[in-house]
Amino acid sequence: MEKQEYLNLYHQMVVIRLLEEKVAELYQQGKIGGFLHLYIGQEAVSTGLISTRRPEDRVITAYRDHGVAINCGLPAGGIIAEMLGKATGVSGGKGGSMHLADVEKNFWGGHAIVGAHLPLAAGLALGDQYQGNAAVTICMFGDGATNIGFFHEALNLSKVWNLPVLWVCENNQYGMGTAVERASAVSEIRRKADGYGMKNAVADGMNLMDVREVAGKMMEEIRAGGGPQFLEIMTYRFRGHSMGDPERYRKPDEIRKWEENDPIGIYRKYLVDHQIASEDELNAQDQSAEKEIAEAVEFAENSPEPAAEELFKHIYVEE
Amino acid sequence: MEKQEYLNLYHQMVVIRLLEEKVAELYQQGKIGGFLHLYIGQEAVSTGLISTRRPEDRVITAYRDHGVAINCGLPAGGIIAEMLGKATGVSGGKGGSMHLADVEKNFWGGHAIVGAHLPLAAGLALGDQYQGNAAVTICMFGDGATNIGFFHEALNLSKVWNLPVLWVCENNQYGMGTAVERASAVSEIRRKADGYGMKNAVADGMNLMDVREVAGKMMEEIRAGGGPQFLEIMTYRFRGHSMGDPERYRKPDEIRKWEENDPIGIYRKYLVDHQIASEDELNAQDQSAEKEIAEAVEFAENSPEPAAEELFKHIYVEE
Amino acid sequence: MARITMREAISQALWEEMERDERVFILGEEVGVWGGTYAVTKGFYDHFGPKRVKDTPIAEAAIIGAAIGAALTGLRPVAEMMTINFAFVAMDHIVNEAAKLHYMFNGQMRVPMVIRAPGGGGRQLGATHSQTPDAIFAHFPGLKVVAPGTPADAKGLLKAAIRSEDPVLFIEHATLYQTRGEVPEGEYIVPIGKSTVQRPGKDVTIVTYSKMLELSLKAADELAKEGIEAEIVDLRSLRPLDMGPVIESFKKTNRAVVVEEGWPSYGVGAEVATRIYEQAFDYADAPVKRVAQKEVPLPYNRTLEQMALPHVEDIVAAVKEVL
Amino acid sequence: MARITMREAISQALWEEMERDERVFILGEEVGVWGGTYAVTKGFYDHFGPKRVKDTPIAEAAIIGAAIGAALTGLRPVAEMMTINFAFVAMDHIVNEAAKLHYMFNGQMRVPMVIRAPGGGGRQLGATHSQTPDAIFAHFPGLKVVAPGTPADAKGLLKAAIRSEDPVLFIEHATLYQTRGEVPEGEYIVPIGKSTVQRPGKDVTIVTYSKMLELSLKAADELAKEGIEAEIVDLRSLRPLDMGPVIESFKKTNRAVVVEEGWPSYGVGAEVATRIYEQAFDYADAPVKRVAQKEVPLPYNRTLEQMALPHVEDIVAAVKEVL
Ligand SMILES: Cc1ncc(C[n+]2csc(CCOP(=O)(O)OP(=O)(O)O)c2C)c(N)n1
Ligand SMILES: Cc1ncc(C[n+]2csc(CCOP(=O)(O)OP(=O)(O)O)c2C)c(N)n1
Ligand SMILES: [Mg+2]
Ligand SMILES: [Mg+2]
Repeated sequence: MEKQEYLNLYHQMVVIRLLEEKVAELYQQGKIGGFLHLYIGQEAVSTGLISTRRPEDRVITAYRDHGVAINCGLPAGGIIAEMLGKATGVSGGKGGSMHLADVEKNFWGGHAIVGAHLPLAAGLALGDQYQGNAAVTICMFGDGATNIGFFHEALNLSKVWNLPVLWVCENNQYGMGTAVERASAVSEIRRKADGYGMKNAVADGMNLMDVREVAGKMMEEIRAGGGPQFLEIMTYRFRGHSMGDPERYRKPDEIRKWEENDPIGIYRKYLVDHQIASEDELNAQDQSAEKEIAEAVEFAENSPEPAAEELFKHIYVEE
Repeated sequence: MEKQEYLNLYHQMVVIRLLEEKVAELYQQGKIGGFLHLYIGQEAVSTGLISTRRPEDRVITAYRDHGVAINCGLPAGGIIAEMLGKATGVSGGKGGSMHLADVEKNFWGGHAIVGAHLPLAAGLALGDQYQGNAAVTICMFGDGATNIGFFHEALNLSKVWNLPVLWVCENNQYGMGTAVERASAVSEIRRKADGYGMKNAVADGMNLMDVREVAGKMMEEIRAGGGPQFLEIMTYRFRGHSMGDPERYRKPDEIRKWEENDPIGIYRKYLVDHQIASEDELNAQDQSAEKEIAEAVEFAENSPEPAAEELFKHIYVEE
Repeated sequence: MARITMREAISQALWEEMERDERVFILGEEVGVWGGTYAVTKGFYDHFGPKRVKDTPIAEAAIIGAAIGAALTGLRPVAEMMTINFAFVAMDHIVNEAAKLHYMFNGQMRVPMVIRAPGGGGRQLGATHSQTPDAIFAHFPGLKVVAPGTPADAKGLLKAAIRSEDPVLFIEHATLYQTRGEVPEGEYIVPIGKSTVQRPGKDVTIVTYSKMLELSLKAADELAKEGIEAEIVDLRSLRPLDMGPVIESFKKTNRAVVVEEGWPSYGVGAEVATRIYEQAFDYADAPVKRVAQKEVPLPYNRTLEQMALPHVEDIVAAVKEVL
Repeated sequence: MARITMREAISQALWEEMERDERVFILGEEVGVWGGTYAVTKGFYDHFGPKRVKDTPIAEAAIIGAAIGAALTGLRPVAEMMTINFAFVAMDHIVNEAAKLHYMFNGQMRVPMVIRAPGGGGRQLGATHSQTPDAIFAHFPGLKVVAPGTPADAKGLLKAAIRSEDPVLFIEHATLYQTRGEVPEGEYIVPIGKSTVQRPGKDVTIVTYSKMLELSLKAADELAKEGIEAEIVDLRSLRPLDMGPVIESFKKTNRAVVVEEGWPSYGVGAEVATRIYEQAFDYADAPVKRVAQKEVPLPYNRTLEQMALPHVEDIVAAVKEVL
């Protein structure tokens, strides 16, 4: 990696963190409605993962999608505008926080029905296979999603058809308030890949470099035609499942322990320790990220609401 | 096993075989409608398996249910009457071939939606666990059914809740016209149990004694509270998927090879070789089975159709 | 009688039934430790314990399927779909298994279970999470579909549902949980399948249910200011559908508006309107009018979403049209 | 014009579209090696090969989900549900994904796919396998729902569906596959969302679709013998629902019967009847009559099953009632 790339990844993580803190505020102010699922604590997962993709590789994820959107190159302004329901939002204000997408950037959306996007991911990969595109589909989902039937059907199909998909489970230890072992027959989620004879691996989701390394290797093998693989990334969400989570299911101690492994801090330390970047350079990144978010918020807040006619647009392509 | 029990199991297999041949005939004559899935070739599977159950153990299966019904003690007359749609049918003529049941005998039915009865089986077992009954639920399904989401959700749930279920896959090599390896990521179906950290085993479905032994041990462990287990039973259906199968997907040679391993012949030979029963005794069983089926057909054919009012009965318990 | 919220009324019914009958238990996503996504089962886990308050994996088909199986053994499961939108994931088990086993096996099997499912729009949850697809479940014989509009009915109907020998889909409206009303304490049963007049009137019949009852009552207040007396019939249950009070009212008013939150096409209004004509054609002085959601997937944007949902003014306007 | 069966017509449309457009491919259970459960895709696997004729595992949600994903990449999948009854297993993907992605992502995503699904009763397949739940799919905006009643329409509508940029549920009736009719060769498109008069008449309007068209035509023959001229409008598509020809006819006849095979409650008849009154109230000389299935899960027994299904005599009787 070039130095600039290292810095970019740092920048992305900081942007995600700041964006999440900002939208939490906007939610408290009542400017954002619906559900809001923050990515704080999980920044290194998608940042490391998506750093391994080429533009032709597709990305699809669940409703916890803000960070993924940033990593796929969607502008913070369009993302925040979407949460504010503005016409300039990446989904025109129709989708909201859970439904960010930009198909030009090959980001095929956040999806709100748990696990339902996994069969879609198999289909995206099938589309590439059918058309002879050397592209990989990266499909991200939570630990909780691995218990629903969609997961099983999609993984099985991908293996039977040798589809170019990287299945990525973000194991943040809980599906809402349910700890992995209370919902899943196996607590090492990657064991599920065994049932499909699928190659699998685990990465430390608090460590961007580890995610990047493990995922990068898998992406190459898949791109070379090796078929689907399964990656479990261990991580933790520092905040509640969504805004308003009563958090009766985990102890403050546990959260505190994980917060000590802040993925941004770890990566920052890595950059400094390996003399890839200086504290000053990183502070400059922090500042530019802050500026970016401030501008994004301003852009979003000043954007217009969608026009009333929009209500009836896009129900069908052909009316 | 007592000698009489050995003979009973032989008798059951012959009854199943003769019943299937007979109902195939009745189907050709247009007396049976709908779908008809024969069990010929698979007799040793359910006969061996269900020989290990106690009366309090529940059995539930898919639409290929005639043999299972016989093994659960349903009378051939009531089974054939059901296929003829008669009032004396085990389901009053409302269910047909795919929906035989007798809850008094703890046979919870044939079920026609592939895999949909697996979550029901988890529920049956949950019922026993909740009520403190030391009973095991035996849930049978095909190889093809292991690819649907219901399978995944049910197995996972059974493991998470430590439910007393024996999951039994009758691997007859095909789901309709689709060979296992064309539909399933793993061809050893029992590998799927690994994804749930579930104890599993395989049995030779053409060999009643093997099925009985393997299943018997598992049943005991489950009854003792060891949680769910998974049993794959290798078998083959000698006939088409259902009546009218064009059979474009398998070669006559393959069928012939399997037919040489006729489960009834193998068990008969075992009984004779081990001097458990003489040829004469077994011939007597054949004859009594023939008589039983002849009488069953007569009973069924002479039974009345359901009364017209039946159409509106049992939509709800409380109208 | 205490004045409590819909949430409290539902919670109370559940609690009392669990105290009354050991066979009643709850299963669903986050019903236990979390206390229910909408806090309906808050405190249940601590009181009744994990045996009777079962947190499940995210696996809607297994939740409903396991509830069916448990019901077959004589238990009385109350399964929760976190929202009715997720009931599609369990659609086969709801309409093909729960609704059919009793019939298909000639009465041998019974499925005494309840599926609780909160639904409804208006909270900016987006297209997949905001639906009111009540009518599609009511299409299937074998299933009972209940949707209360008041705290008292919620309590009484939920108790009836839990005691019913048949599978009942019990639809709650997430934006009604805070609504307050008088609710009888203790034993209080509202039989399933009985519509009721929630406000008497003589000029027009408003037929509605669930959340739209609240709006219809407000509309009636508005109309009363102009001297228009609307009679409001609350269906309370979509299957069985009790047309008795509707027809009685219509024969008096000769005009009707049906108000539902879901999409009109193939919805509740169509069924009610058709039955009104079937049963009281000669009494119709004007076409029955439907008030319903615009035929769009609900958008996230608040203004657009509100444009798509029915409002009090829409009901008032519809009434004026039929007069 | 050749006189071919419905099966041949559907097969032809598929074949021609696959020849015309490389992006069109088929996936489903037994569509390949087996040749299609109802032999609709017989010969396709040999001709087009496994890339374009894909046998799938038994996994309905994955079939529809993968088709959606492939459609997003610009392909034009034709997914087969072996029967519409199994579409419940994929319900979420049909109504929550296929039907909503275009809207929810503000037009960025397109889902040009077809779901072929044979349905209907009358073959003693029992309660879970014999349904005609067409109306519940038509409830959802974002989905198009088509159900042809003639071989020509089957061909023309299937071609239109495959070329459509929107997701289309294409409902076939399994007992119509042998029905013959004149079908134009080669390029023949019937636009989606246009009802049509299948038989002119002046005394009564019969509104119907799919298999019930066949029965309605027979009923009209019967009625003609008694001098009653029924006009038959075939809806052909349930969403969009084109009421134009229905209303035009009704304004002439002032009487209507709606004939559907499914259950009446919350069904097609209710929607059509309600719209008739909404759009032509003053023309109604009698209540619109519904002919439909009895409200029971279909039993296996042949006599009982037939009792539950609508027949020509029921249509004749209904017409006489409205006259
Ligand atoms: C089919 C379905 N069931 C339930 C829900 C409600 N729900 C939303 S998120 C969630 C938890 C998912 O947990 P996990 O997959 O671990 O993802 P995480 O939130 O931890 O990122 C649940 C139960 C849903 N959206 N869809
Ligand atoms: C959900 C669903 N999809 C499809 C079908 C149609 N179908 C009936 S049996 C069958 C094959 C099942 O194969 P397998 O599970 O191996 O059982 P076998 O018939 O070999 O005993 C299929 C596809 C169905 N009944 N239900
Ligand atoms: Mg999680
Ligand atoms: Mg099989």
